[in-house]
Amino acid sequence: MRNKLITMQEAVAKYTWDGMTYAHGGALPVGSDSIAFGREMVRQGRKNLNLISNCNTQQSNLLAAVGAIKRIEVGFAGLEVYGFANGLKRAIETGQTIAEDYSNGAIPLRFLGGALNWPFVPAGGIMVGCDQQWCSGDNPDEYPATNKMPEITDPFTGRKVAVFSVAKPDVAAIHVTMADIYGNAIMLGTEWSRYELSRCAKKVVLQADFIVDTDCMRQYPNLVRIPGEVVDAVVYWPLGVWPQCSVGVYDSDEEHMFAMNAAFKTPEGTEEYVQKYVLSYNTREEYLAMIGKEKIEKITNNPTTFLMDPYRKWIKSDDEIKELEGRAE
Amino acid sequence: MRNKLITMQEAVAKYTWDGMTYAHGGALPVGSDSIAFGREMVRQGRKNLNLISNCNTQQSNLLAAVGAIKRIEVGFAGLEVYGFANGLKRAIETGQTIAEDYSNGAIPLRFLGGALNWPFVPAGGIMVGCDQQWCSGDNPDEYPATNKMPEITDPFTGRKVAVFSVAKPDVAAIHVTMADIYGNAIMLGTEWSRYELSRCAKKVVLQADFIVDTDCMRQYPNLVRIPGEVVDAVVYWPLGVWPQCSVGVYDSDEEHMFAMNAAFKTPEGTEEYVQKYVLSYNTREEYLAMIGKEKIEKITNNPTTFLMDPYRKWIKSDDEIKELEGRAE
Amino acid sequence: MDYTRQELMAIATGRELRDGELAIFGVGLSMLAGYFAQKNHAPNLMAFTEGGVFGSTPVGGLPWGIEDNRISANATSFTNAIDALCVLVASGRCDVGIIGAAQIDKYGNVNTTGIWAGETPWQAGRYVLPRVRLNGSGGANEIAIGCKRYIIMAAHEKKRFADKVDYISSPGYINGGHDRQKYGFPGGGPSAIITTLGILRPDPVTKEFYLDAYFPFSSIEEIKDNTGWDLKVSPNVKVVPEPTEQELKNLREVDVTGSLRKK
Amino acid sequence: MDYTRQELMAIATGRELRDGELAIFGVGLSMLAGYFAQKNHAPNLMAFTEGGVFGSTPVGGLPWGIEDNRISANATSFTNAIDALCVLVASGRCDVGIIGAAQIDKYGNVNTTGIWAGETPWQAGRYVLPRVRLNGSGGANEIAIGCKRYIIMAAHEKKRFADKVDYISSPGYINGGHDRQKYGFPGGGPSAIITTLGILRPDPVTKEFYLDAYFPFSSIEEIKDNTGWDLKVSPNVKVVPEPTEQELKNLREVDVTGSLRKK
Repeated sequence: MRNKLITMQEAVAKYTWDGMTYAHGGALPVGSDSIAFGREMVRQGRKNLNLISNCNTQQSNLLAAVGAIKRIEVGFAGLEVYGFANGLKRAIETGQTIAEDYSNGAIPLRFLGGALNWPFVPAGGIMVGCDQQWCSGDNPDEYPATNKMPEITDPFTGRKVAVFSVAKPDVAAIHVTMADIYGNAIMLGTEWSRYELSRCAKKVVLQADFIVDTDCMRQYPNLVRIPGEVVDAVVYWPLGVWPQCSVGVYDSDEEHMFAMNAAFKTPEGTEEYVQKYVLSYNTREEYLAMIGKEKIEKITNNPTTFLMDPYRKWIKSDDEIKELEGRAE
Repeated sequence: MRNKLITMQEAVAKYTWDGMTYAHGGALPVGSDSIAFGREMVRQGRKNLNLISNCNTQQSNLLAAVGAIKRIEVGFAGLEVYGFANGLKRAIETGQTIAEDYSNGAIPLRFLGGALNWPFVPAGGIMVGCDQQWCSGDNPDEYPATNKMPEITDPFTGRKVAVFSVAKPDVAAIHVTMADIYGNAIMLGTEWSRYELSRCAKKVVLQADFIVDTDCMRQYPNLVRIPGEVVDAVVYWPLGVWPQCSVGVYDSDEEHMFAMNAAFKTPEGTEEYVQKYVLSYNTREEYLAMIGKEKIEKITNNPTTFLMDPYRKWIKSDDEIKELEGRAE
Repeated sequence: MDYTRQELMAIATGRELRDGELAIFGVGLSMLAGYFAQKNHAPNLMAFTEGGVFGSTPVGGLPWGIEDNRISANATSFTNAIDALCVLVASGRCDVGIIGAAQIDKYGNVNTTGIWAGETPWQAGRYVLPRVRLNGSGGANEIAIGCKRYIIMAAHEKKRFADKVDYISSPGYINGGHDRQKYGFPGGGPSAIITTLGILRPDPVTKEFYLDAYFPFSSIEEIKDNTGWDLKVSPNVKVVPEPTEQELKNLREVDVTGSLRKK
Repeated sequence: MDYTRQELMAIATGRELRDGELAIFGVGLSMLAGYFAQKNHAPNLMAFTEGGVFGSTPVGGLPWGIEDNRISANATSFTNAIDALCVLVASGRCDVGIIGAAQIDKYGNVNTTGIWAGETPWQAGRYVLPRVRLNGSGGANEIAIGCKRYIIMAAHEKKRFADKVDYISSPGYINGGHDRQKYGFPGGGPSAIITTLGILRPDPVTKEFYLDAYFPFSSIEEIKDNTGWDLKVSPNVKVVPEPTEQELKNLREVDVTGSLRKK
């Protein structure tokens, strides 16, 4: 298998484009997501995105805040206990972003259906009889909407049942805790829908907290839920989920979570945030300096760090990684 | 959560009955399967079983050889490089067992559909246009059969697509490498369809090579693909997959694989096998003595044993297990 | 005794949960209520989150989300969203769930998607933009269609308790009666709405929610005044028992950061 | 040179695989052929089994099954059957697969389910019991419908090469022509049948298999005599090149136990 380790800049340049259907993963609103990848998309000025978010995170909140999202399919648009996602909320309320609402179970089922190359996926009752079935952002003039969740007849019982369309994003950027240079990856914490996403997307880019030796995968093959066989590129970006948390590695930065979201209330606040926290760094070192040593110490000292212990011996150093990045095939 | 550790005798007495729909799991024909559980079913004289086998193993081969299977839904009926499964082959050829053929992908999809409580599961082209679609063991007079894989119209494209019925066995007996007393379980090696099976069966019994402390699960929660929440009982039975292999623990007993299968060619051979290898032991100690010390040394010394290394410190001793078995809630 | 409305709401919700049940909690208040029950009277409650975090209890206070480190530190299993929401919940397998609501109606239908200024989609016959966009259903829809029963927690305010919600994000009894059967939902529907003022329960036949009990510091009148439909009152209406000392102690041990103590 | 028919069959099959492809092998002969290719000329072939065993190579000889310890000792990932067979193969994503056949017909349809004495189901119009019950399709059906192309390996005997198979377990081109499109299969169908005597390939239009090449020790006549239909012969029919020393060395390093050397 080939070495797929490339830089963040290269990955975003190669695997994203204006108007694409992009999906991020993504463990619920405040957990593991490829947020650094989203920052780089803003740096490279991507726009007109058709986004698939199982849940909103600070990534989609940022992309919406800067006006890069034309349309979003989403299961949950908030930030849990942190409140509404102001960037996304504003984009939807102003009509800049068309929202097509699904539930948190519906989106991963649609990923699963895409992964299986099915023509549709049974809803199993999800969203049935609700405005989520009847309101379509794509077809606002039709109420109740008939094509968002069309009904078919179950051939075994004759009963009517609703189905979903399947999802096949152009590219998924998925956060994982550890990856090797071939794209074999281990997630700690809930997978959420990252397994399904890694199989339904046409191209898959991993954003990893750590690059590990493949020996780690050979010791723990059952943990490798995303094998390199389905991965196109691997990016190393430490603390790449910040200000959200990566189970086993770092905690949420509560202060920045609130500040970031507060900034997105207005275009001005967003512009200021982007200047300060998106355009202000070029390298991983500068990114970490931006977060700050004290903050990093605080969030990396958390009650889940023991979960990383079995794997530490295989972690590659920054110097090794730099060399490997230069030798991607 | 309650202590679910009970003896093999209790588990089979409580969770199996004549005429039931039973599913075993099950990593392909010669890998991890709850074979000791099947031996105990023979010991307790179960019959008229409606079996769901993603693949035949020596368990279904044994149950078929003794005439306990009335009907089988199966994806692969052989023993891979060991050849035809003589017990099952004989039972089907004589008409004692009705075979309803599926493919190896179709059975786990039907488990998944059962787990999701769907009315049907899309076939995605599997078995379409083949005699597996058109020949139904349940409905032999109808050719081509119309109800095994009925066709519906995809509402998004108008194309005809075939679907499967879903599977919801009464009980699944599933082999796992490690379980705690609450039923949290870790599998090493391919899951095959054990994840789906653990979610679609009405009752789930685990057969484990090792009982481990729950601390093991808290260190490796991402490995616990079967949480205790879906498990009804846990049985400790060392070398319980013998003569097949359990990845990380023991290899196949090639000699016994051939001898066992040869015995099943005839009712007489089967009777002799049952006397010698099914009815001849009562305790785990007697079972291990039957396999023999030399053989055990040979099969436990294999190239996968390093896969168990991270977990050994949590393994409970036989004495601890005996005490815990007496305290099941 | 010194406790807040939110604390009694959480305790009253926790009292609805029974030992040994399989339960799913949403984030925030509902999670505190659930883990309070586990700590207080239901030690064998099997709790999981919609992310498939099993066997854990919060560490260091109210989790910021249902997958953050405070809830991931001592889990026995991590699976995924389809496993938790679809296989265990939407399938009809989970005993009980707890969800929140921004707006709720007399049949227990929940709106967490948007508040419309003028005409709602069902009034306008088209999907106009909401004045206030809310979060969407998240996993509450799966809980609402699939759990054998579920409990809704909401602040009791007139604008939230509507005759008919602007948008059904998660179904209660839709238009009442046997409507759930019509849609084939495997779950039984909402068994209680627990508010900052009291407890509402569904009529067994019509499925319209009536007042079953009010909090010691509340009254039937206050509740009727804060409800947007003509709320029926049970002939056997009760006062919800005050929290015991033990209950308060257990709740506050779960609510380490005191998020419910802010009145 | 000293080699067996089975060895040349394995080598000829391996030659069909290209570096960098995503490939799935069945058990036995097809697995040896696949891993031979990886060792010989396709080091970046990404191989997995239908159990979802990724990144491994056999240790200690031919695995007894596609999940046994000989193939599980050095895997980089273990997933599951749905992942391997449905998500990666039946979906149309996998480049190439290799399957075996007990019986095969001129359109490349494969029977691994049963041999009938008298009337087959399609002749009788009912599903009568077979005289000899075989193993069923296993994962070969998924490979047949989904792989971009696949290769069939079979011992070249008249009873196995039938005008029409008794039972289609895994589809080739069904009745030829555009039949696969009619059924909507995502995969392209069988690209070659590699036998103990030579190589058959499908006509681009009719999809009937013709003789493309024969082994050095075989002949067109021997092959026609051992084929149950009137086998067409390519005007450019070739002789399959003998195994090179390197190929034989690599094959035998995969086939540690020498299972293919038994003539």
